Amino acid sequence: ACGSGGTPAATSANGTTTVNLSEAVHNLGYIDLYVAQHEGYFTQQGITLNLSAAGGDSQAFAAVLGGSAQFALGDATLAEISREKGGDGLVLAELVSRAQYFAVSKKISTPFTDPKQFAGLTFVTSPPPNTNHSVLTNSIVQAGLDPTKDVHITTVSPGTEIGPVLAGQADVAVAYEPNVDMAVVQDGAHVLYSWADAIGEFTNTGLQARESYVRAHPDVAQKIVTALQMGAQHVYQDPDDAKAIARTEFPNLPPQVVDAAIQRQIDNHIPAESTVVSQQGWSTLMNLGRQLGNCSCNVPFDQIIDNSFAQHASATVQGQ
Amino acid sequence: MSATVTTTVALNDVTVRFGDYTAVEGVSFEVPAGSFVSIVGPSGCGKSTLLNLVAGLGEPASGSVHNAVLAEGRRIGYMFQRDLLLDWRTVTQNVALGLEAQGAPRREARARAGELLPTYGLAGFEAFYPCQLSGGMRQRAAFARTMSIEPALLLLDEPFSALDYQTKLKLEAELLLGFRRSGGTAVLVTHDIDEAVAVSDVVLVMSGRPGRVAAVHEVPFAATGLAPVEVRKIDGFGHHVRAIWQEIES
Amino acid sequence: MSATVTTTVALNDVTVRFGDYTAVEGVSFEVPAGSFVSIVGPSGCGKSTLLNLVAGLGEPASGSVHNAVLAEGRRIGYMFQRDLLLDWRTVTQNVALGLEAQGAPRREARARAGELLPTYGLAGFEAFYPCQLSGGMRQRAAFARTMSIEPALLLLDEPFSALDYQTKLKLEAELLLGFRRSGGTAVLVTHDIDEAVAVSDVVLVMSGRPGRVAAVHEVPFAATGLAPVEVRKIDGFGHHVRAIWQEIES
Amino acid sequence: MTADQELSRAAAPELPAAPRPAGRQDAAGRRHRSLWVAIVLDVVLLAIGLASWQFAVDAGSVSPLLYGSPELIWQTVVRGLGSGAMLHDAATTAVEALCGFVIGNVIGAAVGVGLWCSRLVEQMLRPAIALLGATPIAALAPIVIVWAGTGVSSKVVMSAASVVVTALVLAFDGARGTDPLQIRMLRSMGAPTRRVFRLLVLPSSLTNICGGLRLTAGLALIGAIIGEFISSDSGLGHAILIAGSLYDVPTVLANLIVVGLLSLVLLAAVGRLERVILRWRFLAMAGR
Amino acid sequence: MTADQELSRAAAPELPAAPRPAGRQDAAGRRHRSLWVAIVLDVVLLAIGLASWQFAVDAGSVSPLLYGSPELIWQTVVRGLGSGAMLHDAATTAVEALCGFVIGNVIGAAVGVGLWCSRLVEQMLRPAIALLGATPIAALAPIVIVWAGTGVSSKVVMSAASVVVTALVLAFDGARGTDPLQIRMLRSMGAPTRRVFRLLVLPSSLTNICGGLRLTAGLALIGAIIGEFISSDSGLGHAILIAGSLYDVPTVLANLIVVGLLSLVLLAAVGRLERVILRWRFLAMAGR
Ligand SMILES: Nc1ncnc2c1ncn2[C@@H]1O[C@H](COP(=O)(O)OP(=O)(O)OP(=O)(O)O)[C@@H](O)[C@H]1O
Ligand SMILES: Nc1ncnc2c1ncn2[C@@H]1O[C@H](COP(=O)(O)OP(=O)(O)OP(=O)(O)O)[C@@H](O)[C@H]1O
Ligand SMILES: [Mg+2]
Ligand SMILES: [Mg+2]
Repeated sequence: ACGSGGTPAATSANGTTTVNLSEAVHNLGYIDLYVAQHEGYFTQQGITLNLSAAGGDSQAFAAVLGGSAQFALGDATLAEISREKGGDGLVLAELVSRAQYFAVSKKISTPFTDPKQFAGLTFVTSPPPNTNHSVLTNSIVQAGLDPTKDVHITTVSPGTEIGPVLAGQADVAVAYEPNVDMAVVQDGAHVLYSWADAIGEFTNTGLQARESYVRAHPDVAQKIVTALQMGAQHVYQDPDDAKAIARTEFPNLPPQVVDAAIQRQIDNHIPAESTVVSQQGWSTLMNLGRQLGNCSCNVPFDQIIDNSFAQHASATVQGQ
Repeated sequence: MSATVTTTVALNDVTVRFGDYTAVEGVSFEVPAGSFVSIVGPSGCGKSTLLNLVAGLGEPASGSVHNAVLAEGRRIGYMFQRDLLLDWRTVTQNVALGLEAQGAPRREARARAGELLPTYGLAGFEAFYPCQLSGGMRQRAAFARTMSIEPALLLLDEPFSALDYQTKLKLEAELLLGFRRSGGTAVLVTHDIDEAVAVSDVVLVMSGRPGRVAAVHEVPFAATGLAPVEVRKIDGFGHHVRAIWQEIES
Repeated sequence: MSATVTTTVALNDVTVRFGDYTAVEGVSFEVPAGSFVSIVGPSGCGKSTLLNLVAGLGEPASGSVHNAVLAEGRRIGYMFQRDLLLDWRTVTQNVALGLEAQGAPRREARARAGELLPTYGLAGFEAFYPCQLSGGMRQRAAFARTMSIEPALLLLDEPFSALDYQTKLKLEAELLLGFRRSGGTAVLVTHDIDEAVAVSDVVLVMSGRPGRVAAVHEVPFAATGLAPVEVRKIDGFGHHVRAIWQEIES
Repeated sequence: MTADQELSRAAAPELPAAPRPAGRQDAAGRRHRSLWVAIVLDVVLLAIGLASWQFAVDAGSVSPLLYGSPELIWQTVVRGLGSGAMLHDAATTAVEALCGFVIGNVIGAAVGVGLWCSRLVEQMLRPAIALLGATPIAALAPIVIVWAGTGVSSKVVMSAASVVVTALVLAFDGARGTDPLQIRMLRSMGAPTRRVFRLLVLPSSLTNICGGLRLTAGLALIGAIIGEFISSDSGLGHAILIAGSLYDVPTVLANLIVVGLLSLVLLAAVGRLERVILRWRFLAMAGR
Repeated sequence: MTADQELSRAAAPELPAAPRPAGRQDAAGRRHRSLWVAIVLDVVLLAIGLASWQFAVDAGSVSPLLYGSPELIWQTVVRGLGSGAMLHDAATTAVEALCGFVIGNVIGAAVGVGLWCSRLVEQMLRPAIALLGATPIAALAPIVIVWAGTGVSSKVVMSAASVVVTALVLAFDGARGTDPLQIRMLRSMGAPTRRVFRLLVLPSSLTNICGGLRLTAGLALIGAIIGEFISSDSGLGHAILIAGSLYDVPTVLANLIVVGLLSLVLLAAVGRLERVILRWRFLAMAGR
């Protein structure tokens, strides 16, 4: 509705294109991206990547809307919301394919087998509409419990969920990496539940852009997605290298935490193995959004998702 | 009010109130152009209040105030009872303020101020800030600032109260011989009857609570053009001073 | 310095400098207990500076200052050249400040202050704030505050400069007849030679730039116990005044 | 109103003070009239602004997705008031901010004025104060959550923390600005430090302390809202956080407007308090 | 040092001023000595604090995960300095904050002092200023990004926005506090409003404007960091954001310490500037 597709990416003299990518958080969940960066896949594609961290999903997407970034990495629901309000958000690829959340506790050590066991406990999570909040409430509702009565939910800023649990102020944190393994490795906490397992395929994080931009610069979009696809495959092919890259990317984290976290993510199929957005994963996301009232979530799959780049990428990369 | 001499300031049956408190009641007087009028009276009788009225800084509850100089937009030099020096300006800069206020270029104003300082006994203190001056020096700086603009009407509120006798005589002479000859008009508030008799044509004696005009006393000495120190030696001087004393005490 | 009369204040060859500027040089004088000393001299000669020294608010560059009252921790009443009234206190509250500063309960201090006001001609202005007072009224409030604490040593810096003659006489009488009889010692800075002669035992004449003691003049009238207004009528009064004039002019 | 007429303002009081020349009542009247003129002008300008915004949105030249629109904001407000949610949020935030405001100012003013008593302590605390003054509390989220918990008290703590440095610095400036001659006067009359403090330093700092109250009203609200960003289950900050992450600009703006209204109310209350505490000052401005 | 000795402080200057009784140089010396005492005491207290913190961590009674530990913080600092990343971050943030500080203060002071000229405009702007003063910029994150982008300029804007209201309110208070008698004096000498403003109102507001500089140094840094929280690729706020979302408390604290150091540097520079601008004031404090 407003203007063209943002600032066109600059092409420099030596033929490389400079692309601004805004990531919602700088987090182990995006290991595919960092591997692609460190392995030089973007450079191979002729892309100079400017990565900037935003303070959240909507800020990352706002950077795309405002034109200061061409691509955003974050909760793909934002693209959906923009569509519903007359915008032209588009999802090009999937980067996190599972709900990357785990129930972590200090007091309790027996794993949950059924969300019914959540009754009576105090949970810490990020505020809505963060996905860890969504999956928690969804599980509670699915289990036939009342999220306002049967459990107590405390919301804190993203990344700090384990704090109250380790400090003994709450029972269970709905946390993600590296916090999960920080708590486990450094403080002897227990992982009681994995939403990655429970939910299955889930488009947790997507690469988003404005459709107008993508139509104007399909080549750039293709290069970005290809690089990401290469990264995704490399993570699963060489987990040790992924761990090494993660350790350099997050030098301030204890190495054993980083290793454990990457291992747990790979074990749970959290980083996308293929950047193609799965129908199943997307509809799970949309169902969740609809239930929680975050969006009406009725834009048809093929209008909001453009899998052509990802499909081309996985085909070519596989062929290498 | 004669037909040939114009009136510079005229107050007519003026009353001033501050809330419930009546500071001045039913005061009338005139200041003919070119003349000096002194106001004497007990502390708190409303002298400063009257000066404020004349300067147009306040309105009477009743009665009328006429100020020809103000009406014509000509310069007034008002020296308040407080010295009102600007703390961040040196002596020279403070004296130059008057000229700067009138739009003189800063350089010229300060040069002129520098020339004036010796007259006021402030030579050597050009670069002192007000906080480094003695009480009397502050008063002299304020006086110099007031005189520097060569006003058509001068309003002086106890301009020499913090000065020793010698310095006071010197500045009185400056005031009389310089300013009066230039044809200026002045209203002077003072507690020093000798001073009032020496420098003015008319002495207005006020009584207090509320302030009223108790007597109007005409004095011949200022018109002689003699220096105030000489005037004080004239035979009739003591007579006038005593006459005013009696008016005050009655 | 006789063996029977103790010395309350003694300055010995005192020099005061402000940066490069020498304000006071080689000043020595003594104030015997129970006596009144006046300091007169041209504006800017260092009178206030000396008073500050006596009050212990500043140290000389050289020379020594002795103040027995200060050393014994007894009360000093210092009336500065500026009135230093607290803007947020009414007249009564400002006068009570002295007593409150000495630890008197607030109620008592204010009641006592209220009783004092009429003496200083401030009856009826109990609830006025300083910004609502005339210049002379402010000065009187400051004087009342200084006197209220019944100090052993009184330092007065031009306490009556903003007052008319009548009011001044009244307060001089208060000072002399009340304070002096109570055995107090005082140092008074003034520009009014008559006043100096009328109220003090010794008049210190200073010359300026840098300030030095030009002459020390003993005066007999204060010891008579007469009211200042009566003293001024005594035959020898004029003689002493003229003598001091000559010392100043020389 | 010409600039020359305007000038009388500076010499004139904020509030009509009791004793002043009767003739000046005109001036008070003029001031009062100018207030009304200002309000009317504000309303008119606001209306024009909103209308052109809405017009631009309707004409498609401004994206309501990116910037919201008056209509959408209005709908949000109506919905929020209708469901009572907005009032509840406003009440939550108001209570948090008010507590933080009071606590922060009391501590800040007390410490700030108190520092006058000891140069050593002041110099020791100076770096700590500078550090605290430059700490974005949001950055301390992980620690704050563990220390102060996630309840109302944590927002109060953060609101107070946003307020305290400004209040402290202003109070200390006020205390330090006490007329040194007046201090000497009190000392010469025999007042020990304690009494100089009570009789002189404290009251002469009040002007600055009141200035601190005015400056920190907004900061207290911001602190409470940042606190709600860190952890909350209700409050305007909570609403803003959720709307922000859903890219719901109208709701963000609607809640910010409520925050603004709260600050106006708080400022009005501070103004009233100031007139009581600094009565003499308004008299002084009214006087000659 | 007893409280009574301390008292001389209030009457004493911040800086040894030129003309004052030679005898007072003792006092200046004492002040200087007290500064050193304060620094030594600060260092000692800090060392004790850090040692007991580390001890508690080693003894297992304080969780390094939740609160960090001096050792971990130190390691982070060493690593950050070694890789140059921390210096680069600090430089980025310093530039942003400095620009915001200057811009915010210039605009705030200009508008604040300028408002003295027109009561009408002041009354019209009053609600707008209150609103701006109570707006948590973080809440406007999505809009700010769209408007100001994600580059350095957006942080400068946010830093300036955090500063401007405080600077404005203080400058306006300063202008309004101009001695009304002095204004009348200048008017009576024939100065038009414009000249009254230049010769009197502006210089007599400088004290307050300098106060504003001191108060806003921290706010400018906080604004820049909040700006980096919203979006960034470098800067101390960027580092804090990332570490915060990883629950990396030592890194958060290490970066906050650098922020604190920056604020100390900025404050020291402001102090220097203040002594130049308000030279007469320091003289006045030195004088009787
Ligand atoms: N703003 C004010 N509010 C209330 N009363 C005031 C105000 N200004 C002056 N007054 C009162 O008006 C009276 C006259 O004051 P004014 O300053 O004119 O006296 P004055 O004759 O100049 O006295 P002095 O010789 O002591 O300076 C005083 O009683 C004073 O208290
Ligand atoms: N803080 C200061 N810095 C520099 N010079 C000063 C300072 N204080 C006083 N002086 C100088 O010292 C000299 C004496 O000042 P002092 O106030 O003692 O004079 P004074 O005799 O009381 O004069 P007056 O009768 O005018 O009050 C003056 O020339 C003054 O400029
Ligand atoms: Mg007067
Ligand atoms: Mg003096």
